[in-house]
Amino acid sequence: MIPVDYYIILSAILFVIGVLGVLIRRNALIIFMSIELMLNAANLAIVAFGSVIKSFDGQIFVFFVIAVAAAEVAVGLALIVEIFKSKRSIDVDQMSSLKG
Amino acid sequence: MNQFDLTTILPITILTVWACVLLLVDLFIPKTRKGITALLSALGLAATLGFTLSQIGMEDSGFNGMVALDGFSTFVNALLLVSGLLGVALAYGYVKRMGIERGEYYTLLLFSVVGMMLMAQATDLIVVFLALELLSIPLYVLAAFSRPKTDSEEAGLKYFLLGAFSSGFLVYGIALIFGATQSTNIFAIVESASTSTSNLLLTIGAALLLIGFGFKVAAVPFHMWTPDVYQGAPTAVTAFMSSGAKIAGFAALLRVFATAFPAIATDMTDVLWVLSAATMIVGNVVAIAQTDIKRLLAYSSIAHAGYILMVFVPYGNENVVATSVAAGLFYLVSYAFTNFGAWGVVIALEKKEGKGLALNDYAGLSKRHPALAAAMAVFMLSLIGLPPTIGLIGKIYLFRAVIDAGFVWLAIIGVLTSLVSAFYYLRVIVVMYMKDGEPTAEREPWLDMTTAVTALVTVIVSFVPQFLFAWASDAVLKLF
Amino acid sequence: MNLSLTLLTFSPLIGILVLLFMSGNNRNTMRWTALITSLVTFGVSILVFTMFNASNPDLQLVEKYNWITVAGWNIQYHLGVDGLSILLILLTTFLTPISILSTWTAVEERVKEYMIFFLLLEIGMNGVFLAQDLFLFYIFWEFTLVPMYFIIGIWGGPRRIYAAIKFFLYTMAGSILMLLAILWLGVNGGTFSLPELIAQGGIPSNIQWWLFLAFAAAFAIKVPMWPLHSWLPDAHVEAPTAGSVILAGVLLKLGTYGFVRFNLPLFPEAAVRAAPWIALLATIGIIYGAAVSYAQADIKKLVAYSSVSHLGFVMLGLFALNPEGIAGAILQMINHGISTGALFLLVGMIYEQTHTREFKVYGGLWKITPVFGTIFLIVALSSMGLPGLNGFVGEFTILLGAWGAGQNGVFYWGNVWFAAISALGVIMAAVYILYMFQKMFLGPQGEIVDEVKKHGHAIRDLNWREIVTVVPLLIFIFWIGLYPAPFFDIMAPAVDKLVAMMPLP
Amino acid sequence: MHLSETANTGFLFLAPWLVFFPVIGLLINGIFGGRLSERMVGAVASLASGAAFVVSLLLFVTVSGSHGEAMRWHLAEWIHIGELSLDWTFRVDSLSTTMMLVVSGVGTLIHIYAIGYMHEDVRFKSDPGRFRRFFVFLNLFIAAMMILVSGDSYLMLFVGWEGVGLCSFLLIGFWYEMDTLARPSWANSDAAKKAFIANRVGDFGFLIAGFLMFFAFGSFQFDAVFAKAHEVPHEMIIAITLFMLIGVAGKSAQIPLYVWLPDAMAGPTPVSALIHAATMVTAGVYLITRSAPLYSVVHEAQNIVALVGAITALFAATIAVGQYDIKKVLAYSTISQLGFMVAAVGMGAYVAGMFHLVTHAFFKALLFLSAGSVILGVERGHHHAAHAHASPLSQRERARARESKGKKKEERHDAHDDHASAEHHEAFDPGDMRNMGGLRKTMPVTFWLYMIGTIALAGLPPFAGFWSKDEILLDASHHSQTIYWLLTVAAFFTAFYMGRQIWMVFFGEARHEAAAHAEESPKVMTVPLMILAALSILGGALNLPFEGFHNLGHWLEYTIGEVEALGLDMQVAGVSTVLALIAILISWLLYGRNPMKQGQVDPLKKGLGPIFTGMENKWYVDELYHAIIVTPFNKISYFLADVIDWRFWHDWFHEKVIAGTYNWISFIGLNEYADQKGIDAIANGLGVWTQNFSATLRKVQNGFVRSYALSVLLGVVLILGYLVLK
Repeated sequence: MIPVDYYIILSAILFVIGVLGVLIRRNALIIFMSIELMLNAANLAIVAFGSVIKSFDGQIFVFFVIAVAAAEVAVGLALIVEIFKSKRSIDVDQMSSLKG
Repeated sequence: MNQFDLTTILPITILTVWACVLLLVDLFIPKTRKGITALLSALGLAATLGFTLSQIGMEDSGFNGMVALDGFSTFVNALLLVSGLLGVALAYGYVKRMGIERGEYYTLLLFSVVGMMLMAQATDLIVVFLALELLSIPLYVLAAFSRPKTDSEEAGLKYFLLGAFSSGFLVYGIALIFGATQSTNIFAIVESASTSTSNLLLTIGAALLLIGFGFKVAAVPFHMWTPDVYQGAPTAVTAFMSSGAKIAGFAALLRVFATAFPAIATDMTDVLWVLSAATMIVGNVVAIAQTDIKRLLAYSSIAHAGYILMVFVPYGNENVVATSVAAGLFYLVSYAFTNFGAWGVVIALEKKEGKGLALNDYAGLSKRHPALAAAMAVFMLSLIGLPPTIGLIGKIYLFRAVIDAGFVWLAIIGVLTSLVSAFYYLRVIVVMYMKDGEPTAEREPWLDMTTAVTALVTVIVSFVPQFLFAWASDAVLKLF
Repeated sequence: MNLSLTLLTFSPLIGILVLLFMSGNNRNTMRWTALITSLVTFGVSILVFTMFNASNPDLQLVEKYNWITVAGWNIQYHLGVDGLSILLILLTTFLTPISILSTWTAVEERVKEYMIFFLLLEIGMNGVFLAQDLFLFYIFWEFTLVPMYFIIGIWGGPRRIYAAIKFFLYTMAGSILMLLAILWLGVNGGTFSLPELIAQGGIPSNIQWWLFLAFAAAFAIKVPMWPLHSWLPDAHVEAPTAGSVILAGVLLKLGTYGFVRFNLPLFPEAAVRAAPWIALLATIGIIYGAAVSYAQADIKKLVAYSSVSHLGFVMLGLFALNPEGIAGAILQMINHGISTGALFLLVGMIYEQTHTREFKVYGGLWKITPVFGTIFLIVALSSMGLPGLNGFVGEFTILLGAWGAGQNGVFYWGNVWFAAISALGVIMAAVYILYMFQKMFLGPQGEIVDEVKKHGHAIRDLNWREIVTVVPLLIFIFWIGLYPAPFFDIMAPAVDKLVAMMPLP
Repeated sequence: MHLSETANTGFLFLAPWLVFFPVIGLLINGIFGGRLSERMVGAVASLASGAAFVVSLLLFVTVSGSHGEAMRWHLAEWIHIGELSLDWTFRVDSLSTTMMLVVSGVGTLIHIYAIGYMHEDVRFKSDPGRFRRFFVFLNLFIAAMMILVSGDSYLMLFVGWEGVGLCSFLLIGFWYEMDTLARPSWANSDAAKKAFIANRVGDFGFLIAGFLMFFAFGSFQFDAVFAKAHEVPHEMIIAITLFMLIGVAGKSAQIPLYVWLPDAMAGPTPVSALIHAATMVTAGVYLITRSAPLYSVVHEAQNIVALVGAITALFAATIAVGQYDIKKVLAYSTISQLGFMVAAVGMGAYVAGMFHLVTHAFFKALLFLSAGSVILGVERGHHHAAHAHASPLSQRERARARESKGKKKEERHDAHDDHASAEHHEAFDPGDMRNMGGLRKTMPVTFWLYMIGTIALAGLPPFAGFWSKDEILLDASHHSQTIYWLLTVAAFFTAFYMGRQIWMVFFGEARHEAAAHAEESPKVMTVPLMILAALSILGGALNLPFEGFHNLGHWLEYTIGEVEALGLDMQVAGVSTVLALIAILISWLLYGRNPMKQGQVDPLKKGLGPIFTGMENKWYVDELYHAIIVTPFNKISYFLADVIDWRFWHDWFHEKVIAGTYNWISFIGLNEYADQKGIDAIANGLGVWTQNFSATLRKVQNGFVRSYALSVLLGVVLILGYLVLK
């Protein structure tokens, strides 16, 4: 059996990739996908931990996270669509009228 | 699930159901008369508030320890519901004036309140996460409610992206905690944590959790979104968001940290100390340079988060934690009322197209609208922490707790930064009272009433704070 | 149940409520309302005074009710008066109607708010002098800031906003540190009640020192002690006349009173330790203030800096820690209130006519305004410390006390030098006061006379209202100067009691 | 009170009325004076002063009746706090009654004289309304002086001491809007200020002496202090007495604080006579006499006092020689004579000092008032002359104008209507002796009175001045040769400058039209002068140096203890008389034989050259003080006020440093930096640090949302880093 540490390391790597994606990419959609990556990294960790302690708690939690993420997607996409309608762009760097 | 389980979340249930019903009812309300929706939602909030108040003194736990009903939650829920009511009252005329009067506004607001209330009651990290998202998602939408105004959309998107980003950390934190303690229930966590030897995983998890909450309450350095979002969002939303989200965030932070992580308090204390100090300093210092009242209040809101954060610093010290938390609760109340009042005045002066928000637009207000100016002056004094306002009492309570716990230097930073804050709050008064101008303000009955009520509460409670003191300290009694 | 002190503190509230419901046009009614209210308050203070037993050194007419006694708090609504504060109370209630009277024609705009703020200020000041609970005291203390801030900021001179904010921030900077010290005391002593805390005593001396400094920070800024005086000239110059009168007359006394009421009895060891340092600052303040006064081109600024000098005397006396010094200092607080208050009043009266405070345009006014000149002279001489007038009695006893303290080692290395150097201030006071008097009233006619004439009206002498405004002050100038015995008798027992607490070397 | 309990108190209860009468007088004049006529005002004031004189007489009788025993009348408490207990207690003993009599007696005469003098003076200066003010001040002075001499403690004495200083200020600056030549100027008020400040310097010494005394003796009350004079350490008493000497130097115009007195001549002449010659300036002498028990135990201090007095006497006398202003000569003469007195009391010759004080009060008042009469006479002459030049037409016009201007104008003296005309007062100085000459003929009464005063001052027998000065010289000859010779030389100069004055003023020919047209003064002025003249002649009888005639000595003995009564030493008396005669002879040779002509340089100047220039310019002491005290003080004040307090402390420190730092921080804190660029900068730094992402991260320029996210990440990294690495 693969030790749980491997999963955790993998999830950590995924998480960091997600974070860096948010930091580096300018496309709102891709940033959004990176966030999903972060959430999924967490999911991976939870599932891994859950399997170690032989508990369903982790898996249940993952379902919750997935559901919430779906809800977020709905709202997020709607927002992006709105922005695109008015700005004709989803480059987050162009959204900088609020500052100071 | 039994009836006790339902009792524990009775107010939440009522409000949720009401919100769902309202969503449907709203369809049948004509576009020009969305005020009815507002009234109905206020009614729902008021009814829920009634139920919540009836629960004072009740202690219960439901859904296998997933949620708790105790003095703390009741206190926070009541405060949240009042905030909701004030939020509705502020929005009533505002949305009409700004041409964004749509029924969903109130429904979303109700759902957000539900999330906040759940947050205060959550005793399981899963529920915390759920509640957080439940309160956040409607706020993302509300922030962008003025669409197609770019500012509002931008605010919504920024809030959303960063909010989701920070909940990523939160979830990962929960995952690590789960790994470290094999549970997500805060009572189980504390037991597990006290037996285990290595806490690194738990510590990191807790830190990530802290970051998630820190984002919600706008603690430095997770505060960057605040001014932009507060500025871009419709003012009525900002008002609600700045109070409600903060209350909920702090409530969860209080409960989770005080209950689940006393074992790692020594580590966290330093972090919290720095967070609190940094938040107070940055919030207040940056606020000085603001010329836009919304941004000014946004930074003020950051700064106040810093003050409240002070009460977390000694959370591991059993002797003082109760006082601290009670002080934090009281401060939340004082901040909520003052803050709503101040935003109310901002709303009264705001014009379409984002006009009327510069500080200079307040020039001469005391001559044209003396009552409004007086109210704003009271709010500003309260935010500074001067008599005769509740802000002073709140600050004194906070500082007492901090001194009690022995963090004198933090208290000194606190008072010094409030001195700094006096500078920009006073500028508002200066502009209103000592400069000449011809400001115009909207005088809507509900808005006026909100402002008046908050102003009166701000002043009167400062003379008789003992009842709230008592309630706040009772509320935390059973928490530990 | 004796509610006299509550009545005294809050009686201006009646006037405020009446004023709130007045319409904005009948300004004279508002003025009368405020005046009558303040006179009623003065009446109440006289009543309190008649109930006051001067031979009793303790707090009297005490009102003590639980206020906030939940959640680990132990805060009382605790008022009381003793020999240290009764005179200051009377000074407050006495100066308020005078100040209101002095603004009869000077304030034409927003009279209603002005009067409300003024009466609010009176509540605050009375509260500060009467509060015996640290928490209550702090609330009143901070509260006095607010109305004064508005008074300077709305009705002040051209740089009023700057002055108001500076006044506010400066004062607040000190008081927030005091807040922490108060909380420390409250937390560790279990009570905020001043008498109880004094009775408990036993604060370790190193902590005493820090607490002392925290309190001193608040009070020293208010006094203001050198070198924290920078806000004072701004505030005084920009404040409207009545604001200056109250500022100089009472608000500055809050600081010195704070030292007497809190710093000395709460932290006796630290007070003894600090005595030479405070005396040093006071001495510097006396000389510095006097020197700087002399070089001012603006009348109000001169008077403002003279306050630095005068309050230096007060501080020197307080920290002489002997009966002569402390009693002299308390009397000097009253004297300074009366004399400097009167000076500001008089300067305001001429300013109302000429709209300038530059010395260079004045001169020879005594010929045109004999009554004004004579009254000004008397007040100036009182400020200068001419024997037979009030200033001398205070200054002399202070210097005597300071000399004695120096001889008895209270000032350690300072010895009698503080008193000796401070006595030089007596010469310097003559220099600047006479300079002021000369430049305004003596010498050839200044250009302002013709300047005013150009606007169609000559400079006039005092009218009856103005005379009525100053004469009460003159009466006290002579009374205290010639027969201060009753004043000393009132404070002596309390002062002796205070001195007895000091662990003098 | 314990003393008076045993004695017959007689009129003692009247003691406070010494002060009350003048105060009542000043209140009546001050409040109702506006409605009273000039005569009434003068009468009230004179009556008030006269009443004080009567009270003094009655007290004198009482004290005589009780064999000179000191009596005290307790009026009220004053300051009672801690160990300090001060009362308003009046002390009536032989010393104080002597002073009371001098003060109120001379004072009353001068009040009466002033009615006449001021009547004209206020018209010359065209402000008749100020007549009343003069008498108010004069009464105030009498009151203050009475407090000074009747106080039972050093503190009460100090009250009077400062009070008379105030009156001096008010009266010197009486014509505050002009200079001595009535031109608009700050000069008179400057002189007044100078007097007060110089006095305050002295008062500082007095205060310090007071503090030392209180902590050495435990009291300010005379008896209590003197009782312990032998218990207190010697050094302490030396310190006390020397600090007191500073006070004396201020009030009695001794070196180094005498500089105010000559300037004080800016006041109206009655003021110069009363305050700056007869009474106030002698307060210092009184103080030392009063403190005799202290001075007696410290010979070191006594020597210093005597030396100061003697040097002052000579120094001032030399200056007097070089003055042209008739009052300035008298002023320096006063300083010189005060030097005599101080020297006397310094030597322990209290009786001699007091004796000279009394006689000096008589003859110097006489001289000043006569000088005033001369000045007014010349002024009248000046107006007369100016009038004569005016055309008959303009005179008629003026008469018409006068009628139309109504009653108030009518009251004015004819000659003064054209006062306002500029040329009138441009250059003429009625007090300048160079403008006088030959007044003997036009003002005979004044001349004779002046002569009497001069002889008394010059110290020729048998006038009063001779006896008193001789007694001082005699004491000095016993005490110290240095002091004796200093004083003798001073006496020589005294006779010389008085001779010079007489020759210049009254003899020869008029050097100015005004002097030629001078007019004699009215009776109200000359009668008091006659009384003073009589006293100047006969005053010596108070204390003749013959057995059985030491009246004053015996009288004062009650208060200051046994004093050795000296007989007449023919050698001392002879030397001084001969010297005086020689001095007068020299002055005749210089000024009398060939009277000065108009515009002529002083003959002495030819002979003495720079020395005379020095005398003329008062040895440049004023300039010296100006350079070493006034200018530095002004500079320091301005430096402190402008540079230190305002520009450095107020502006630079508060505005630039505190507010500036504040703004700077907030500017840095402004999103522009910390929130955006600041984070970006860090991001860029990170980019360099982590090569892998550098390329990408460098492109991150304005990615705002991402900046915010970066900030969050930064927080995460910091917190986790801290927690992990800890």
